[in-house]
Amino acid sequence: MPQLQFGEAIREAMQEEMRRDERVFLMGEEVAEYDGAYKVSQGMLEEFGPRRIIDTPISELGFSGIGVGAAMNGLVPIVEFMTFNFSLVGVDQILNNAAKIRYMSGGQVNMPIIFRGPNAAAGQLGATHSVAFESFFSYFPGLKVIYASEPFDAKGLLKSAIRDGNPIIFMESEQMYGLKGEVPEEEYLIPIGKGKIKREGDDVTLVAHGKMLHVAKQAAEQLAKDGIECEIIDPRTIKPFDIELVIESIKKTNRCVLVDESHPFGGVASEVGFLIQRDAFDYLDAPVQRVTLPDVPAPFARNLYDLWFPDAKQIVEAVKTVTYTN
Amino acid sequence: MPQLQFGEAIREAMQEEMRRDERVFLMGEEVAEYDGAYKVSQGMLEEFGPRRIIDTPISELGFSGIGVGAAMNGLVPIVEFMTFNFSLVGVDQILNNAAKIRYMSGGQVNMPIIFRGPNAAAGQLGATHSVAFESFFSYFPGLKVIYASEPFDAKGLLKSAIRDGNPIIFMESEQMYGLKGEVPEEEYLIPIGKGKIKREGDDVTLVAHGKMLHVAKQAAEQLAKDGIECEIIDPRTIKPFDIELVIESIKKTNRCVLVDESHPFGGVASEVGFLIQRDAFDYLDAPVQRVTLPDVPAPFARNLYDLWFPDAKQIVEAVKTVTYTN
Amino acid sequence: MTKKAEKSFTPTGFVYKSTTLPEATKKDHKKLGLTNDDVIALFREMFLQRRFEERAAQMYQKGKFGGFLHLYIGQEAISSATNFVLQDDDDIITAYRDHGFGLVRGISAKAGMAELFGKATGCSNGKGGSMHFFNADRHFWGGHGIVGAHIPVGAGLAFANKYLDNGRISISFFGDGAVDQGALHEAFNLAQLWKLPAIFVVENNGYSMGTAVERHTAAEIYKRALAYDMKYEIVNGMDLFSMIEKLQEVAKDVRDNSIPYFLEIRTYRYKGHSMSDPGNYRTKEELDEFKAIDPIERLKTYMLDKKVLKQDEIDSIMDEVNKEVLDAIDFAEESDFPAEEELYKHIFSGDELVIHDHK
Amino acid sequence: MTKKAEKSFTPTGFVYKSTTLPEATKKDHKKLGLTNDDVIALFREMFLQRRFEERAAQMYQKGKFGGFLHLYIGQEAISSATNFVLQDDDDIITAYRDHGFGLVRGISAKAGMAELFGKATGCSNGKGGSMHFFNADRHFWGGHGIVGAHIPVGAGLAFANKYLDNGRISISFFGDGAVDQGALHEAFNLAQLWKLPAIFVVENNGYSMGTAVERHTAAEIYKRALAYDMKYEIVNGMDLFSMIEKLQEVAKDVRDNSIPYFLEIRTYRYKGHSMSDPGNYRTKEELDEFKAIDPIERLKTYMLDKKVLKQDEIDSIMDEVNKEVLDAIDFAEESDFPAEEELYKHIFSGDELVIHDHK
Ligand SMILES: Cc1ncc(C[n+]2csc(CCOP(=O)(O)OP(=O)(O)O)c2C)c(N)n1
Ligand SMILES: Cc1ncc(C[n+]2csc(CCOP(=O)(O)OP(=O)(O)O)c2C)c(N)n1
Ligand SMILES: [Mg+2]
Ligand SMILES: [Mg+2]
Repeated sequence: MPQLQFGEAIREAMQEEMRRDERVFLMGEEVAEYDGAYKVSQGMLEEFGPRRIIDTPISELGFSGIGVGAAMNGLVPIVEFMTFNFSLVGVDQILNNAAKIRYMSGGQVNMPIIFRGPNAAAGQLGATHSVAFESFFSYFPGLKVIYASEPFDAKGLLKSAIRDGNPIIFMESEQMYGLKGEVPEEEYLIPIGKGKIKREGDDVTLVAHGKMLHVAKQAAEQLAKDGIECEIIDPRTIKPFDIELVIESIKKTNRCVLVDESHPFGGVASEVGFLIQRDAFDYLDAPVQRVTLPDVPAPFARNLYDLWFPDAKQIVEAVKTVTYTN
Repeated sequence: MPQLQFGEAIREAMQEEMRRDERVFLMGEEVAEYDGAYKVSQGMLEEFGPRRIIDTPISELGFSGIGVGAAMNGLVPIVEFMTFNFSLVGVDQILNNAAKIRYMSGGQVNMPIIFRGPNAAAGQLGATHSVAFESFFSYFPGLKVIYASEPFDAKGLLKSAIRDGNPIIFMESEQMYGLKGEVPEEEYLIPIGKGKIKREGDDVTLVAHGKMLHVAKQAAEQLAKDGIECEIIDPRTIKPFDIELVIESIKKTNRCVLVDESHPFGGVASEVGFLIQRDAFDYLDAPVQRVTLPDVPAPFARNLYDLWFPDAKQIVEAVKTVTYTN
Repeated sequence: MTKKAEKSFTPTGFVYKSTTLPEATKKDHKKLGLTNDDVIALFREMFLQRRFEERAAQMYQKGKFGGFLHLYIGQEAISSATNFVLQDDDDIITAYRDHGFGLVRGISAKAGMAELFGKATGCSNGKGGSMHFFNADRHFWGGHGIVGAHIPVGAGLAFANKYLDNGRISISFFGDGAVDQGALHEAFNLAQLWKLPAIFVVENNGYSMGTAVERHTAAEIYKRALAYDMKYEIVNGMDLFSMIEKLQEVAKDVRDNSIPYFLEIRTYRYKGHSMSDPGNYRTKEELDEFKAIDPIERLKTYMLDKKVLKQDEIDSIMDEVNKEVLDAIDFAEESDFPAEEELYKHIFSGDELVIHDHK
Repeated sequence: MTKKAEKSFTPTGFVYKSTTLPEATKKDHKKLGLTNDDVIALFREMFLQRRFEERAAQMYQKGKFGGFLHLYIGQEAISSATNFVLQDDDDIITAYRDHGFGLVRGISAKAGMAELFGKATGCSNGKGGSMHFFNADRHFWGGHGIVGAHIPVGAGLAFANKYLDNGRISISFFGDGAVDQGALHEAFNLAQLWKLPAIFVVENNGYSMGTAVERHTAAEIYKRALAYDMKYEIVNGMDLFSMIEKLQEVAKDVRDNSIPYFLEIRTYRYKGHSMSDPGNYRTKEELDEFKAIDPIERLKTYMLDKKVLKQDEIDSIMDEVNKEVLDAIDFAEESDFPAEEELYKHIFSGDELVIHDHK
C-alpha cells in the first residue's frame, strides 16, 4: 500500500470530494496562493481555481459566518482555521449558528460544513497558540468532533465528514502533518463515531486520540518490556464517542488510563472517565486515571514546555498506579 | 437579619466595593440609564455618575477588551454581560487575554477584572440564549469561576472577587434575581474556593450549584419522606473546586449524585465525577450518577423545555439508582 | 439634547430625537410600476403584520405563551417593500424582530401564531419561538437572536448565489445596535472584497434596547460604508413607496453588477424593545411624531386620495385580516405541542440520533 | 497587476506593488526640535533593533531556540519615532512583531535575547518568548499573538488614562492583516464614542503573511477612520523624521483633546513573515525598491550630509552595538532556564497556587 503523510491524506480527501461534488469548496487564510500555511492545500488552487480555493483575510468571524450562510444556501464549505486557537474570535458562528440553526428552524435548514485545522500544542508557540479544543466543541450539542491520529483514519474520516451533511469539527495537528502511514489507493470511508483498537493487550486499557495516540504507543512499548500489555483504543471521533468499545476493553483489562492533551477541567478524559465509572463500575479493579496537561497555560521556555506536555513517562506511571505495580 | 433579593445582594456588593475603591467601575449594556436589563444596577448611575457606571454599545468584544486594558493599567472593571451567551462574541478577550497575559508576561501584568451576568437557561428563551458556561470557562487555566445560588453567598463572594486582583467569571441567574435570603448588615467576605454544606444527611451526597441547588433541595425534601437523607453540598465556586468537602461527605454517605444545569459532555458533573471515582473509589457503594441537561439545544416549546430542564424527579431517580432503592 | 459630561464616557441624559427621516418620494404608485392591485395587496400585508402582532401581544399578556416577544410594529413598510421588490427566490435573513419578514415570506398567520405558542404546527415546529421564524422553502432564513451574528450569514447566502451563478441576491436586515458588532465589519470587508451580491440593511429605529443611537454608535451609521468604498443610501422606512423606489434601484444594481450595498433605513418601533420594556427612555413627543407618519395610516390615506379603494373596502379588508388573525389564534390554541421525541430531532440531518448520553 | 477572475472571490495573481509611500517630510531635525544627540541616539537605537534581530535570526537558524520568530527589520523608524515623541509613561502595545518596541521601551538586548532563548533572565522570565515581550514598568504592554485582539486592549489602556485623568495617552500598533478583524471596528467605535485618548496605528507593510494588502482588505485602510468620523493621517514609515513630525502633531492633539486618532503608516518588512516563510509572494523588484529607502541607511546618509557624525564615528557606534548584541547572546546562552516551579507561577497574583488537579 502507498505511504502518505498525514497532510497529504487530508489533501487527498479534499481533492477527491471536490472532484466528486462541485458544491464543495475550501476557504481559509493562505490556503490558495501560499498553498496553505502548512502546505496541506498544496496544488489545490492550480487544480480547482480561485472560485473553489479561496484565500481569506484574517476574519475568522466573517468567513466562518459566510461558510454558515453558504452551507444553508446549498454549498458544502470546508473552512480551514490556521489553527483552532484562532477560531475563538469567530467561535460564536460555530457554537450559536452552525450548531443550532437546524434545530431552531425545526429541521428546515441544512448545515453541511466542515471546520478544520490544527489543534492543541505544537511546540513552543506560547499560551495563546497551544490550546486543545476538542472537549470545548463537544460540550455543545449540534456538532460532531473528529480528531484523527493517523493518515488512514484522517482520510477516511474527512471524506465521511464532507458527505455527512452536518457541522463537523475536524482536528489535525501541525506536528503530525509529516507523519507517514499506509493509505489504500482505492476509495474508502470510515464511519464517524467508531473507535479502533490500535494495540491489543490484556492488562490495562489506554484511551488516546490525536497526538497522544503516539505517546501512548511509546508508553505501551516500554510497559511491554515490564510484562504489562496495554490495549490502546483510539476513539478517532470525540463526538459521538465510542464508549462501548472502551467499556468492552475494560471488561477484559479491568483497568484504564485516559490520555488527553487537553487541560484537565472538563476535558475529554474527565467525560470518558465519568462514563467508565458509571458503566463499568463493577469491572474496575482500580480507579480510572488520567494523563493530561496541567491546569497551566502553555509556557514558552523549552524546559517548562517539556514539563508541561504529557509524555510517555507519565503514562507509564499512571499505568503503574492502576496496576498497583508502583 | 434583613432579607435581600439575589439581585440586591449583587448590587450591594458592587456599591460597597465602589465606595471603598475608586478604581472599581461597572460597564455593560443598559447598566446605567436603563438601570440594568434585570435592574441589578438600579440607582447606581445616580450614586456613582456616568464616569463609573457606563452604558456600552452591543460590543462584547470591544468592551471586554477595553476592560482588559483598563485592568492592566490600574483599574478594576466589572464587566456585565446581559447574559453569558453574549460573551461568546467577545470570548477571545477572556480566554486569550484576561486569562493569559499575566502568565505570558512572567507576572508583570495584573489583571483584576470581573466578568459577570446571568448564566444558563432561564425559561423559553431558545437555543442561543440558554447555555451554561461554567465548565467552558473552568477549562481554561487563568480564570476563577464563581456561581452562587443564594443572596448571602453571592454578596460575600462578589466582594471577594472584586478584591481578588485576578480575572473572575461571576455567574448569576436571571431567574434567581428575585430570590430572597438573609444577608447580614455588617460587611463580610466569603473565601473563593470554599464550598458549603447546605443540608446535612447520611445517605447520599448531592452536589449542586446555581439554580440546581434549589432543585436539589426540593428533591431532598421528597426523598426525606421516603427516609432517604441527602447531604447537599453547594460548591459555590466552580474553579477552584472544593473537592475535599465533597470527598469528606462521600466518605460518610458512600453515594453521590451530581446535579448540573450544563450539557453533559465535559460539564462540571463529569469533572467532579471523575475526581470522586479517583479519590474516593474505595468509599463508593455505587457509581456516581449525574443529572444534567440532555445533549440537545434548548427547545422553545413549553413542554419540550420542561422535559429538557433537569427537575427534582430526575434527581430522585438518580438517588434511587445510587441507593439501589428502585 | 444630550448633556455631555467631559470626564465621562457614554454621553448621558435625555436624547430628544433619535432619528431623522429623509424626505419621502414624490412618485406615485404608477410611476413606480405598481398596479392598484399591488397597492391593495401591500396594504393588506402590512396590516396583517400589524394586527398579527397586536394580537400576539394580547396573547402574551394573557400568559398564552412565554419567552421573548419583540414587536415590529411601525416598521412594516420595510418588510413589505422588500418582499414586493425582490424575486421570490432571493434570500432574506433578519434578527429576532422577525414576524414581519416571516409573514411576507409565506408564513401564514396560523403557522406564525402557532410558533409563538410553541406548537408543533408552528413555522419552526415550535422549536424556535418568536425569535426564530423560518421558511426555508421560500428563502426566508430566519430569525436570529445573537445581535449582529447573522450579518456574515447573510453575506454567505450571497456567496452561495455568486458561487452557483444563479442570478439571486441576498438581503440582510439588522438593527442599529448590531452596527457596533465586529461581525458587521468583517462581513462588509469580505462582501466588498469578494463582490458579493448582498444588500445589507440597518433598520435604524433610533434605539438599541434603551440606548438611543447617538449614545451607542459613533458618527452617522451610513458612513460605515465609506470604510470599504461600498455603495450606500439612506431611506425613509416609514414610507412604503420610498422603500420600494430605493430597493428597486439597489436590487438591480446589486444583481446586475454583483456588488454589495448598504442601506440605512430610518424607521421607528412604536412598542418597547420587548414585552418587558416600558420604553421610558424616550419622549411622548417623539413617539407621537412618528405615529403621525405611520406607514399603514399613510397608505390608507393615499389609497383614499388616489381612489384606489373606498373607506368601506378598506374596512372590509381590515375585518378580513382581523378574522384571519383570530382564526390563527384559535388554530394555535388548538394545535398540539410537539411530541416528546421532537426534543431529540433535527439536531442533525439523517435518521441517526447522535446525542451524547447525559445520565 | 492583479488579474481578477470575475466569477471568483479573492483577487488572485501577482500583485506588483503592495504599498505606496507618501512623500517624506522636507524638514530637518532642527526644525523638528531634535538635537544632534537626539539624532545620534535614535540612529543607535534603530541600529540596535536591526542588529539584534539579524543576530536573533542567526541563533534561530543554529537551533538555539524554538517557537516563532517574526522580524521587524525595515520597520524600525516607527518604534524609535514613537518612543522619542511619546512621554515615558504613555502606554504602548503591539502585536507579535514586538522586539523593536521592546528594545526602545527599556528591554535590554540581554533581556530580549534571553527571552528568545526562553531563559529565566528574559524580559518575560522566559515564559512569553518572541511574541510576548513585556516591560510593564516602562508602560510597554506587550507583545500579543492573536491578530487584532490587542486593539481593544490598547483602547482600554487609554480608557484607564482618561478615567484616572492622568494626562497619559496610549498608542496601539497592529498589522494591515489585523484591520480585517472585528476587534478593530469595535475598538474604533468605542474609542470615538467615549473620546478615548488613543492613537491607533496600522503598520501597513503590504502583506498579511503571504497575502498582499489589496487581496485581503477592501478600500484603502485609512478610510476605516471615515466610518467613525475619526481623525486620520497617512505616514511614511520608512522615514524617521516623517514619523516624528506626524507623531508630534497627533500625540499633542490626542492628549490635549482626549480623542482617538488613526494613523496608517506605510512601511515594509524585508524578511519573511516568520522564519519559515521564503516570501515567494513578492517580487525582487519590490523588495529592492524598499531596501533603497531603508530608514537606517537613510539616516546614516543624512547624518553624514548634515555633518552630525563622521563615517568613523558611525562605524564605532555600529561596532559598539554589535558588541552589545554579541554580549547579549552570551548572556542568553549562559543564563539558566526557569526553575521548574516557575511553570506554576504567575497564573494568578498572590501566593496561593490555584490550579486544578490534573491527575
Ligand atoms: C451579542 C448580543 N448582545 C446582546 C444581546 C441582547 N440584546 C438583544 S436585542 C438588543 C438590542 C438590539 O437593538 P437593535 O440592534 O437596534 O435592534 P432593534 O431591537 O431595535 O430591532 C440587545 C442588547 C444579544 N441578543 N446579542
Ligand atoms: C486571529 C488570528 N488569526 C490568524 C493568526 C495567524 N497569523 C499570525 S500573523 C498573521 C498575519 C498578520 O499580518 P499583519 O497583521 O499584516 O502583520 P505583519 O505580520 O505584517 O506584521 C496571521 C494570519 C493569528 N495569530 N490570529
Ligand atoms: Mg434599534
Ligand atoms: Mg502586514
